Amino acid sequence: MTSTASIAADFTARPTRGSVVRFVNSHTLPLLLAAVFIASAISTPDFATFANIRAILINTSIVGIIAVSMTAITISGNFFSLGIASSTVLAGIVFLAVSGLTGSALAGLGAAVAVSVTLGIMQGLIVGAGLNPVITTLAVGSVIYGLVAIATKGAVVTAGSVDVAWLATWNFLEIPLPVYIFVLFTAVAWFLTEHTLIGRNIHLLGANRATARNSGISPQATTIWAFIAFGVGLGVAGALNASQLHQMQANDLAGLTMDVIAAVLVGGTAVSGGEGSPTRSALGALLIVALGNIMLLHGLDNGWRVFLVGGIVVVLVVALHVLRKVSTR
Amino acid sequence: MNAAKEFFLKYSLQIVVLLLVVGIMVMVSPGFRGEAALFSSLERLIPLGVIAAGLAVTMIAGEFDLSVASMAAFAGAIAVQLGGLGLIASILIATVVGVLLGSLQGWVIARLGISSLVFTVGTLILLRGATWLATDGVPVTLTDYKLSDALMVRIWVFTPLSLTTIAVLAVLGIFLSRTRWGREISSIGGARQEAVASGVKLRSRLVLAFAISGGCGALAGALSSFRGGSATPDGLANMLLLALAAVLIGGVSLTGGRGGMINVAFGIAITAVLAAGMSSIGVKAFVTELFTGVLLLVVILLEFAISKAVAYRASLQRRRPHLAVA
Amino acid sequence: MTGSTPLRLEANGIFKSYGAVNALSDVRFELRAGEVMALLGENGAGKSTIVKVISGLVSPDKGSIEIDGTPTNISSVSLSQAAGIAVVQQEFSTVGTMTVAQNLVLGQQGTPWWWSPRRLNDNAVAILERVGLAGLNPSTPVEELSVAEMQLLEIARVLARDAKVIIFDEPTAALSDAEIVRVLDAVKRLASEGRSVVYVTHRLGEVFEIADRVTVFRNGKSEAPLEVKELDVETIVAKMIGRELGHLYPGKSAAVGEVVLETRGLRIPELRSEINLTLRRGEILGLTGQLGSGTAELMEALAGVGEIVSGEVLLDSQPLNTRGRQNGISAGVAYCSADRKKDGIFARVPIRRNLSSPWLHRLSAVGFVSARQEVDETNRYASHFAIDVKRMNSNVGTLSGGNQQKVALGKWLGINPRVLLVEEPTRGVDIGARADIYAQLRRLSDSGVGVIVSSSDTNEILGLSDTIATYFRGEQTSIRPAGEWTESALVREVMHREDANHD
Amino acid sequence: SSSSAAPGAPAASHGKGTGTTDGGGALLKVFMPSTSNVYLAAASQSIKDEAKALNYTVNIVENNWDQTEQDQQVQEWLATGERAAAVLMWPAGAAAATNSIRLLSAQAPVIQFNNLVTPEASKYVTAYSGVSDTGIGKEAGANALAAVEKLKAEGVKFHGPGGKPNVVEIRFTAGYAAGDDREKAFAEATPGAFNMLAVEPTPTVDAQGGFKAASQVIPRFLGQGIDIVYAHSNDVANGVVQALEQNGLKPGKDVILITGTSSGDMTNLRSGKIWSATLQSPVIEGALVVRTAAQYIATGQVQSGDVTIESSATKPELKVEAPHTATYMMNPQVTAENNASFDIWGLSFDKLMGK
Ligand SMILES: Nc1ncnc2c1ncn2[C@@H]1O[C@H](COP(=O)(O)OP(=O)(O)OP(=O)(O)O)[C@@H](O)[C@H]1O
Ligand SMILES: Nc1ncnc2c1ncn2[C@@H]1O[C@H](COP(=O)(O)OP(=O)(O)OP(=O)(O)O)[C@@H](O)[C@H]1O
Ligand SMILES: [Mg+2]
Ligand SMILES: [Mg+2]
Repeated sequence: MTSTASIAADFTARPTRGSVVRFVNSHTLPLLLAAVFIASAISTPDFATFANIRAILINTSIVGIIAVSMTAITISGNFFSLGIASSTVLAGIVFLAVSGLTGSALAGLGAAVAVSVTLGIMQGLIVGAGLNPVITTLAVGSVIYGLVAIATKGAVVTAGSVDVAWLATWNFLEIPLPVYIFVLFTAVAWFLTEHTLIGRNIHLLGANRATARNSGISPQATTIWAFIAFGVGLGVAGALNASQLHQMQANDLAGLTMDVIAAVLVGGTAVSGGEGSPTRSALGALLIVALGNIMLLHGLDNGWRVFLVGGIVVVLVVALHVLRKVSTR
Repeated sequence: MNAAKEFFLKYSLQIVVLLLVVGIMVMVSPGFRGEAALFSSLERLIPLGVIAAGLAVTMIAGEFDLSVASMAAFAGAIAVQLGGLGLIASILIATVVGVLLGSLQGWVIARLGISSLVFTVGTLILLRGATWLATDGVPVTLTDYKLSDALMVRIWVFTPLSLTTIAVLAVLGIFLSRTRWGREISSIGGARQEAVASGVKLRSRLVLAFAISGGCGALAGALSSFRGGSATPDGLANMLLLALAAVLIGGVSLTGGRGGMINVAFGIAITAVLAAGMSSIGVKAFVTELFTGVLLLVVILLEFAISKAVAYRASLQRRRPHLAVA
Repeated sequence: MTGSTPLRLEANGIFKSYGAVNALSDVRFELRAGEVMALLGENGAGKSTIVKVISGLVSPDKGSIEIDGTPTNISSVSLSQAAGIAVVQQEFSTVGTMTVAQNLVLGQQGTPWWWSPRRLNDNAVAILERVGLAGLNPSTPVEELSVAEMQLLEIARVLARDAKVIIFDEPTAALSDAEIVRVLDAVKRLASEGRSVVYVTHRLGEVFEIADRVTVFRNGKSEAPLEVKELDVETIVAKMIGRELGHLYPGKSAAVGEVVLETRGLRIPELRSEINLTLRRGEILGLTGQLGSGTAELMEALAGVGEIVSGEVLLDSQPLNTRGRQNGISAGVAYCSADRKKDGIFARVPIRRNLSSPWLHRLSAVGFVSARQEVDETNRYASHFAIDVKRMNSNVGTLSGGNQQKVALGKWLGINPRVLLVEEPTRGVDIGARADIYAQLRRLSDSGVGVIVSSSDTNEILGLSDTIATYFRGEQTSIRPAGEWTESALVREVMHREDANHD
Repeated sequence: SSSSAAPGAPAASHGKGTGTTDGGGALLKVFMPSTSNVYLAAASQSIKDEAKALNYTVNIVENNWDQTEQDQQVQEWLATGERAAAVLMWPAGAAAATNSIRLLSAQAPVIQFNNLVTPEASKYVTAYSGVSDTGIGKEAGANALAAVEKLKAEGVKFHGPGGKPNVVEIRFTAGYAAGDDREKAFAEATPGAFNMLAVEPTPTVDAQGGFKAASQVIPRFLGQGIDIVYAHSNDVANGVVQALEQNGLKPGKDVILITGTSSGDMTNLRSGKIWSATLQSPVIEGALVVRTAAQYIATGQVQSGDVTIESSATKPELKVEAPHTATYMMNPQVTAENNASFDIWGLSFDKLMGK
């Protein structure tokens, strides 16, 4: 009874419970997405056309990029940002202004990312010091919105005669660049969270802050890294959004913050931190856009669309929650 | 005397910020004086104050009701359409609907043990959709605008609207701090397991907290829609963040258990004075938002600094080993 | 005694399992009116679990409970309270953000719902007096109380309830002697009033002072109750342990080498005197004292997570930077805290990633983690600690307490530790895993790692350490080779004399 | 849509006019949504300029596109007891603003602008002046018909049944009254001329919203062929341009883009990707509402009936005469060709748009 054998037995004797449940749980989203796509392809005549799928992808890409990059913040146990919309608008405006000045969209992109990352670092410093992330990002978001509105006087900002549109229109196999960037972004984010020290530390910090500190993982530095990742996503998304329409104004993107948060939560990343993945957030964003698209194709009016999306989000988060509980019991 | 001193000490940060905001507003706006200023600040309490109070109750219980602003919009749509039944009746019905929906929400959250933050992100969208369906996507208006006049009768600086808000705050304040059920709501936010071990019925208190927030949201929405004589499908959407900011500025903790209606009162007083003052100077809406953001940052930074100082003092005290037990 | 009169409380055929662990299996427990029943057993024997079942916090998988001969449903805390049961839980159950007065009535159905704060305070003063907390302001938030005051408050709360059955789960673990006397007096008084008391404790002396009968738990099973009058300490220990202690601990140090770690004039806020300790290669240094004696803070200071006022720490004669865990880790200081769930493991993260967490940076050349190296190294360390490599991808939270503790220890092997600081190495760990952990600590010490263990379990310290430092109320009271101590002398030392006559 | 009834009791109680358009420093109280939008910023500036020219004081209270907030602001102002010669009201949501307008009308004559007066509110509003969404819809309809004629003459074949052009309409947000008027007037101006494929509302009234709506609707009708897209504003149309291009359609060539208001960025209009817009100048709207107020204050009267002002090259002299119940601004067509040569009230197109 006192030997190591009993401990080994202890390990092996515990059955790996509910492997089917676990499979469904860990693949809920892909399975669900596949189901939704197949069902819609059958029931909705115009759904499975190339142009429509492309439209879904294009409409997902910007929300998706932000959702993917915000996942780092959520995983690190810092909930989410409530300042997404105004930060993205700022990035877009910086992109247009700098592109207009320098004549190069790439310079604009660089500047947008640089500004977003700087703001990310500032917020990361505040949050890393122990201040509440929800309040911090809410406050910073309001300040950014006010400053942008003052600086632009409400005018539409453009890049003048400089061609910034190629960033959003350049395409390969008739799929435009933002979609590739979204896919690439998701892949890179997945790789970074799984295979780099920082990605791993972000996970561990969210899983248990106290243990992380005792294991020599700095909560401050790790939080700042999560916010840097977020800043990169915002910068890229803002630039793509601005280049898509060659313009941006302070009031743009009003519903973006909620869209992104919904995507991350529908993706199943735990609000308490430590669990989740950028791929899931990307799929979450895709699912929400696809549902909206299907309802549009069925000619449902706006009220029904909002109502059903809300209903599906509720059902989905409840289902994910119950599955998680069952599989970890 | 001692009680007053304790009060000032406990709410020193909020008092200082409130005085500061009042001072600045009086200084920069020549029109922001006396009764007019008081009245215009008080009028801001609907819908902000009541929504904030409801949100705060769930936060004190360690949860979040993000659907509270959508609930307000939904209830507003119902109340306006029921206008034919009379002012009181339609507001009451709308509020009861809010209480019922809130309870249902609380029950699901308690039953499943799901994060209310996650769940109410869904119901926030769902209720907004319900509002669209209830209004058919267009603004709905009262058939008889005179109905709303009763809400705007002025009694010195008060109207039935601001008096309702004050009453709601007072009732909830007394409920939370003076009654068993109220204290149990705070206890499940402060230390849930401990509270349960002490015999607090978790589920029913959660249901109660969400019923209150649903009812508050609905009441605020109904009153505000009656004042305007109409309800719009996309109305009151910005109230969630405004109310959240007000509650946080007031010093209610995001992690539950700390803060009460006095904090909420301070929070909404500060934001109401700021908004009313700004609007009286004719400051642009986005500048007001900028200032709210700055204020929020200042408050949390101060709070952080104070908490660090308190922790440091406590560590100094700990150096005197072993407190003597009487 | 009785036979015909029904028992006050009788639990029959109680089963409760957590995953694969049977916390209670076919337990029978009885309680007569007006008696004090002591509940004894090793860590993890199931004492707190039966207490939780009776208090309605935990629903048993199977079993029935009768009160005064009537089957009674007590499946929730309020039902249990309504049935006349009041409990002082092992873990605190007061709410820190609320005042003393509010906590005293929290969850009590009997309190009128409209009581004003003044009424609550008046109510509180009377209750507090009974546990000697008369001077305490009832409107103080509980989080501002000391540990002892909190414990007394919990006891006061239970005394205030007019309960038929009162259960105390280790009420005196955090108390000093004067306070303990007060608690024991209160228990005697309750019994004399005709109430039944269940008293869970690890302090055997108390048993002889207050208990009428004893129920011993072992491995989730209960033994038939015994009259205290017919017992002595040796019999009780044998009943509890059911085996000989000798096999548990590895041999003592073979040879002691040069100094590894040394503290010079070290002052930390919680300790009143300077600490000068020397740890030599090949020896295990044990620190022991009761809760609150200062050992935990000393370990934290050495690990770099606590506060140091003055003095220095030398590691292999070089000054050690004790600001922050990162410095400690890079110097080779490993640290296992007392509460592994709170800050020792990542419960929802696989074993492998737990094991690699403190030294992952070593495997990441330019920030990218080398997966192969991670697998190789974690497998190696896992086998050192008898952790099944087949389970490396399971979450640590799904393991038993003993295996969780092995993970919490094993993760430090990868930093090439020069010093290992371990608090409460076997808290909540059962006997099999314990032996493994002790053997591993000894093996590490033999291989040249400096090992410091702190534990409130004197038996463990005596069995494991070569040198023992004792602490009492913020003061180091002795440092002597383990061989110079007997267990009773050591117990007397950490309890500080007054308690000595108890066993 | 506005009634020709004389102003209700409240306005009459203000008695006879002052006999002059000089304000003598009297207050014009303005309630309008946020100037974080360029149109409102320009309109607000124009109100200030015109008021200054006519010797009026203005005080503008902005809300964040929120009728509830505007209702509150109205309450607050009423409570101050401050006297104003007139209230200029841009309701945040016209359909929901009636009660505030009613309360204001008890205090001062209400001149409403930008959002058409609802039938319910008409008895409380003294006069309306500004944009006519019906006029814009009508003009857009006419522009669309003209474009079709021109293309037919060039031999272009349309995709709809019987050679009718297929049209997709990207309209303002569901429930937004301006959108309802523009949709209706367009339909009335083009009876039976088009095969309407879909009317899709945007989530927001800007380029972002236009893109979101169009990018999902256009793929759906690619197979049937889209000839014309009618977008309610140039700003929304900027999003539509992007959506068309992403689906391989060349706006201006494959698809004719007819739009309402000339808001937002003009690049696409200037390059011809957008076929035409209709002028909606914030500068003129701002000036017009102040002038209407001044005329009413001067005369104390309103003449029943609507009038649409001419596109004159010079700004007309302000006469002391009663304003009409509704005064609409001109909605001339704006195209790639004519936008450079615009000259109304001595202002270029850019100046008219407040740049
Ligand atoms: N919530 C839980 N989840 C899983 N296992 C548990 C839980 N609570 C108790 N256990 C396990 O049940 C067994 C009995 O624990 P219990 O707390 O009753 O022991 P105890 O006799 O009170 O020990 P101690 O003397 O250390 O307080 C232990 O193996 C413990 O790890
Ligand atoms: N807080 C908890 N919640 C849920 N399950 C738990 C919890 N803690 C432990 N468990 C479960 O209880 C089981 C045993 O834990 P416990 O600490 O009682 O083990 P143990 O009996 O001490 O084992 P060992 O033989 O290693 O000493 C584990 O399988 C784990 O899944
Ligand atoms: Mg126990
Ligand atoms: Mg155990």
